[in-house]
Amino acid sequence: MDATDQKRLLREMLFARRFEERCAEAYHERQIGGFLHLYPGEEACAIGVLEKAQTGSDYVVTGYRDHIHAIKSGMDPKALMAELFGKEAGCSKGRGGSMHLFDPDVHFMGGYALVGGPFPLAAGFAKAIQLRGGQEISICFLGDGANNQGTFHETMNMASLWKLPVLFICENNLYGIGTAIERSTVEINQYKRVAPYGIEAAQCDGQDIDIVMAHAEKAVNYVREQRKPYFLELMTYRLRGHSMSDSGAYRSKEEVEEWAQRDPIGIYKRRLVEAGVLTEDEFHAMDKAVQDEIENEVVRYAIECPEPRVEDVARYVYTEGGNNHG
Amino acid sequence: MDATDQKRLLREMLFARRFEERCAEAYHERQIGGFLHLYPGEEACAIGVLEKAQTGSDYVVTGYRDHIHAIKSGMDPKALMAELFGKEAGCSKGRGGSMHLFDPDVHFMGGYALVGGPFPLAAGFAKAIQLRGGQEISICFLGDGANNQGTFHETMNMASLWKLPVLFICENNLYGIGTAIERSTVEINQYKRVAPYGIEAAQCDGQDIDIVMAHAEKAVNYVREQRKPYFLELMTYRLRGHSMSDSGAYRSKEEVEEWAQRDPIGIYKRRLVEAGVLTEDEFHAMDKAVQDEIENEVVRYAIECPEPRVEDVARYVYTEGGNNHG
Amino acid sequence: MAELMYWQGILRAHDEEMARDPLVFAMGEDIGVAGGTYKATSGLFAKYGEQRVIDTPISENSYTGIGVGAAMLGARPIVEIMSVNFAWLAMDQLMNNAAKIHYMSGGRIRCPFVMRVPGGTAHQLGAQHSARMEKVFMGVSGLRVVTPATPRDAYGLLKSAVRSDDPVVIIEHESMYNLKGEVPDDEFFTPLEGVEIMRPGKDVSIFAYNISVHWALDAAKKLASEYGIDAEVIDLRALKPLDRAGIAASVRKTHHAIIVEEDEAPVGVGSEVMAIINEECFFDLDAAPVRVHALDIPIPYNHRLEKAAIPNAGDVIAAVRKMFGR
Amino acid sequence: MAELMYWQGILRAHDEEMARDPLVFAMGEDIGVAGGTYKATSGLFAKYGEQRVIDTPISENSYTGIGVGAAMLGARPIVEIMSVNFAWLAMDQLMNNAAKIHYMSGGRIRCPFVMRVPGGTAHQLGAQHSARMEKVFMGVSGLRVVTPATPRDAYGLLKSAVRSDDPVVIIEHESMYNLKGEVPDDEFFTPLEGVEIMRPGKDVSIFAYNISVHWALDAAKKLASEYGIDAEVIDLRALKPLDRAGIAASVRKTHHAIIVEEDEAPVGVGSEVMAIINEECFFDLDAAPVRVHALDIPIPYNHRLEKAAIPNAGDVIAAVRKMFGR
Ligand SMILES: Cc1ncc(C[n+]2csc(CCOP(=O)(O)OP(=O)(O)O)c2C)c(N)n1
Ligand SMILES: Cc1ncc(C[n+]2csc(CCOP(=O)(O)OP(=O)(O)O)c2C)c(N)n1
Ligand SMILES: [Mg+2]
Ligand SMILES: [Mg+2]
Repeated sequence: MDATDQKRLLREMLFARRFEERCAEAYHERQIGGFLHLYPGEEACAIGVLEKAQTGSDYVVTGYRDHIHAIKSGMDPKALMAELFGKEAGCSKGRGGSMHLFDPDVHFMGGYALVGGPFPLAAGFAKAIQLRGGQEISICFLGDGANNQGTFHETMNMASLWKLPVLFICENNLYGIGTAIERSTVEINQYKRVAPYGIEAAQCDGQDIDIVMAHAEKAVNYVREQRKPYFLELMTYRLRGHSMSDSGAYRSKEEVEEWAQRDPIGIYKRRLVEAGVLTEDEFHAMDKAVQDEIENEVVRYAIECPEPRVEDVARYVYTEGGNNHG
Repeated sequence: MDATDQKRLLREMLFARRFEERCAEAYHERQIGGFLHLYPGEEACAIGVLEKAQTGSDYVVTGYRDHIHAIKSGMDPKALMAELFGKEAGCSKGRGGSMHLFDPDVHFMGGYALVGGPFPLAAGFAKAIQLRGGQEISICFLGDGANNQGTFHETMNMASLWKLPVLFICENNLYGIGTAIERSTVEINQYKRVAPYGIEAAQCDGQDIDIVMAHAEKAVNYVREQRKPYFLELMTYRLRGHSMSDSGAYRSKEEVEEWAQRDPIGIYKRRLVEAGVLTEDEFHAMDKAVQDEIENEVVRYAIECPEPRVEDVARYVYTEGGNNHG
Repeated sequence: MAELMYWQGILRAHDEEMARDPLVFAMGEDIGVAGGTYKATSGLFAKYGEQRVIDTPISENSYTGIGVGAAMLGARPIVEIMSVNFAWLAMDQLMNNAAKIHYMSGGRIRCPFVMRVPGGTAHQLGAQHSARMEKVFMGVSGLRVVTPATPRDAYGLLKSAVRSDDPVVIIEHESMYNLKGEVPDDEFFTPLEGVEIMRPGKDVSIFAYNISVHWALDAAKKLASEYGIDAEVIDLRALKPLDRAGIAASVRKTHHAIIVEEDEAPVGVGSEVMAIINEECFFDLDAAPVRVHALDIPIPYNHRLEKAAIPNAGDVIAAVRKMFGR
Repeated sequence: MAELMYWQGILRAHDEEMARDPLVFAMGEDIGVAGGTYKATSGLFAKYGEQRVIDTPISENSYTGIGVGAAMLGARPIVEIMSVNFAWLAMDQLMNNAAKIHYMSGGRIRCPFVMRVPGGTAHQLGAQHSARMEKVFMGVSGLRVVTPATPRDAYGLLKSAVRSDDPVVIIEHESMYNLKGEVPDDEFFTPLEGVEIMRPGKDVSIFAYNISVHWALDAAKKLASEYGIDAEVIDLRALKPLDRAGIAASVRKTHHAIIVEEDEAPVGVGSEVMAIINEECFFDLDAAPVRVHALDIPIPYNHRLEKAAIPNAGDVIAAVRKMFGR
């Protein structure tokens, strides 16, 4: 990976961070409604993994904490922010909201609000790929808590049995809302839970994007070549609350502080600075540029573009012509 | 175990066999309706395990193939046969049928028709025991196919996490209806599937009741003393079809024949004869006595006792006084 | 024009659609090697292979979700749930995903998903195998729900469902698979919307669907010959969306309405049709509309109680006679 | 008489019942350490400990089933499902087991199981978090379904539910937890059957439940002061079994009926109340009864579309004015 790519990656993580922070602001200003689940602290996961995928071609799906997965999959951040603002130009035409981003043009197949729901969907994408005979793979990002849902077990068995090309990425941030993983789950190492399904699995640090990319490359190649599932667990941490209404009372300041030291942006920036790829000043300039872009292009766009017409409220229940056969 | 007990056990298995065969007859004579799932070939499982439990005190639950579990739990075979005949004197007052036997007096908590449904119920019994602080345990018998249901995964995790005194018995008869286990399940050794839940597990021959009892004793003691779940897999085979409408086309004559050689009654009888506990003649006399008892006491009772009154059809939807508070 | 059985109509539709489009595939428990509990997929496994005729593990929610995911990529799954009672397990993927994806993606993702399921009370199958659940599917926005009463429509509705870009639930009936009827030899499609007048009449509109169409037709014959009442029998057939205009047109003609359903009454098809009549043509009514329906109880095993719980042609006749005072 | 918030009413009922009976226990996601998403269980974990106030993994179907199993042994679980949308995952255990066990055991096993669940459209939560599902619970025989509109009933219904030997589903509303109202200081029980007249009136009966009671009350005030129409507002409160006599009594008095529900119309509370009115007192009606309800669409994220989808007091007023031509 050359210096240009390294700087691009750093900028992507920074963009992700600033994007999410700006969302939080817009939420407090009541420009964004509903539930809002942000990604700060976990940027190296989605960005590192998808750096090694064929975005635009491979199919990506995740839960409600989905902004950064969508962007890295190729969604225009303007369409994303417009969605959060409930606008017609939003990626889901303002109908979806933060938890329901969609962009089939780049094969981003959605954010979903029910924990564990995307497991079978991801296997289903892989099933369609198998039937069509393509080289794409399906990639499913979900949290540690999701693995306690029955769909985890059922899907792992079928994905393995039917040799479906699906990569499961577990973003293990140690909590499901306010419940610590050891209070909900016997086996806290999630990658060990897929052994009975005959699925290859690994665990790695999710805060160091170089480590994530190394493991992701192996995982993606495995799935693409073997046409079989793979399970990769990334150990990570969310630095903010679960959603915007989190009290934070369930974890200690020390714990949060410790993980803040392992901020993926900090880790990668330090590495690039030490390697002479980037100066501190360049980093600050980059940060400023990112924030300007978000403010002047992304947020402005979201503010300015129009809302859906109320007359259209009942569009999209059925497809046009859903009853037109024969 | 002395000779008296050995002969009693043999008789119990023989009774189970003849009982089921008589059910099949009654089904063909249209005295029994609905779905009927019989147990021949698997007798050593329920009888061997429950021989080592405190029946009447421990709580037992299973699926739809439940006749023998009910009898060995202490249900009167007359009440069972009356149930199959749809009579008011049936264990479920004729409302349940073959798949829904209940006898709370002996802590037989039911047969259930949905595959995988009893897993959480069994854990729930254990939860109630835990709250009350008793020494009972909960015992759940289910098939191999049931383990692919999400409830398996969810329940194993919670049972282990919350230290619930529940013994899971997997009757692995290698098929779910007409689907061979290896066509539905990646890990065909079911006891290996509970490792990620931190549950102690073992597998053993389910055709030799001495082996079953040895393993069951260990398992029951473990659960009773440790107040934690245990998972025991019994390798068995059903000699008849899945239910009364099975074509049998999915398995070879040779396979069935091979397992017929390992008939649990045959194995145990030979052992007792060889040990001089029983003669062939005594065995035949026992068989005759069993058949007479079934015919003259059990079936006659079921035939003679009355049907429920049609006027009572809407009783038991709610309990009496279900709305009487305050 | 060939006479086919209901299951043969379903099978023919499968076969034609699978031959035409390699992305059409079937999934379900025991549908492949065994050919399906009711033969509706028999022979397809040999013809189309295991990638397109898939015997699933007992994992209803997740194989439904795999179907939904595959549909989102343009494949055309036909998922069979062996009995509607088991569909409770699959509701998450059906209701939270299949029904909502098109809408919440702002129309960007289509979900041409088909679920086939026998629903209804067969013969003494007991409370957990006798549910009628059409009202559950009809209640949720985004699905189409249809239910064939004849071999012709069993064929024609499945054909239309597979071609539709909307998610469609097809409710069959265990007691109808062996029903015979004429099915045109040329390919045809039954529309997914609209009622069908099965017998024109001028005195009273009898609305029915699925098996109750046959009760209504039987009743109409007798009402004409014995009581001189000319009943119009309407097969609702498409339960969601319901054909408000078709319902009203008949009532405007006859001024009398009876709705016959196998299900228990609360929040059911009968309630909805009555509400539509009240909204569309209240002042056309010469008598209060009447629902004929099951008792509001879990279905009992005993054959007499079961019969007492479920309506029949006699109940339809009685209701009409009462309405007309004859 | 203290003024409490809705959540405080629920909390008080929990606390009193748990203090009284050591077999009463609470389960759900984040209800323990975190005190519940809506604070309805706050403080209970510290007071009653982790065996009786249980933070569950994200495994809705199985912890529901564990509750059902515990109830079968006489424990009194109060299971919280965080949002009614997630209840689709738990329907198997609720509908196949909880609702049917008493009946299919011939009344031999009781199932004093309580499920609490917020149902309804809050603020921009999107299609997967905005369902109203009371019709689903009401449709199935064997359950009791109640829904409090006030802090008083939030307290009184939970008290009665815990004491009832029947399974009870309590439907709350995300937007009502902070609603204030008077709750008597002395212990009391709201009956699980029967309607409550919230405002007597003589011109029109407005039937409502849950949040729509407040729309109806607001509408009634304005109808009286601005249009001289004296509306009677009926809180249906107990949705299953519905109080047919109570509904009819009001219509016999006012000769006009409006039913207001937050849900989409098909096979809903409105349909059922209309059917009951048709059956009980059709000829007492001076006008066609009218349903006020949501659009039949998945709920959109955009705030204006969302508002357009859901009815409000203005819609009730408009419906009444239209009925009276004023
Ligand atoms: C089926 C379902 N149950 C419960 C919830 C409520 N809920 C939302 S997020 C969440 C925690 C999920 O934790 P995890 O999978 O670890 O993801 P994280 O939020 O930590 O990224 C829960 C319980 C839900 N959305 N869906
Ligand atoms: C939820 C559910 N899905 C499907 C079925 C249909 N079904 C009945 S028995 C059975 C096979 C179960 O196999 P297994 O658990 O191995 O038990 P066995 O019959 O072999 O004892 C199936 C699929 C069901 N009853 N319930
Ligand atoms: Mg997490
Ligand atoms: Mg089996």
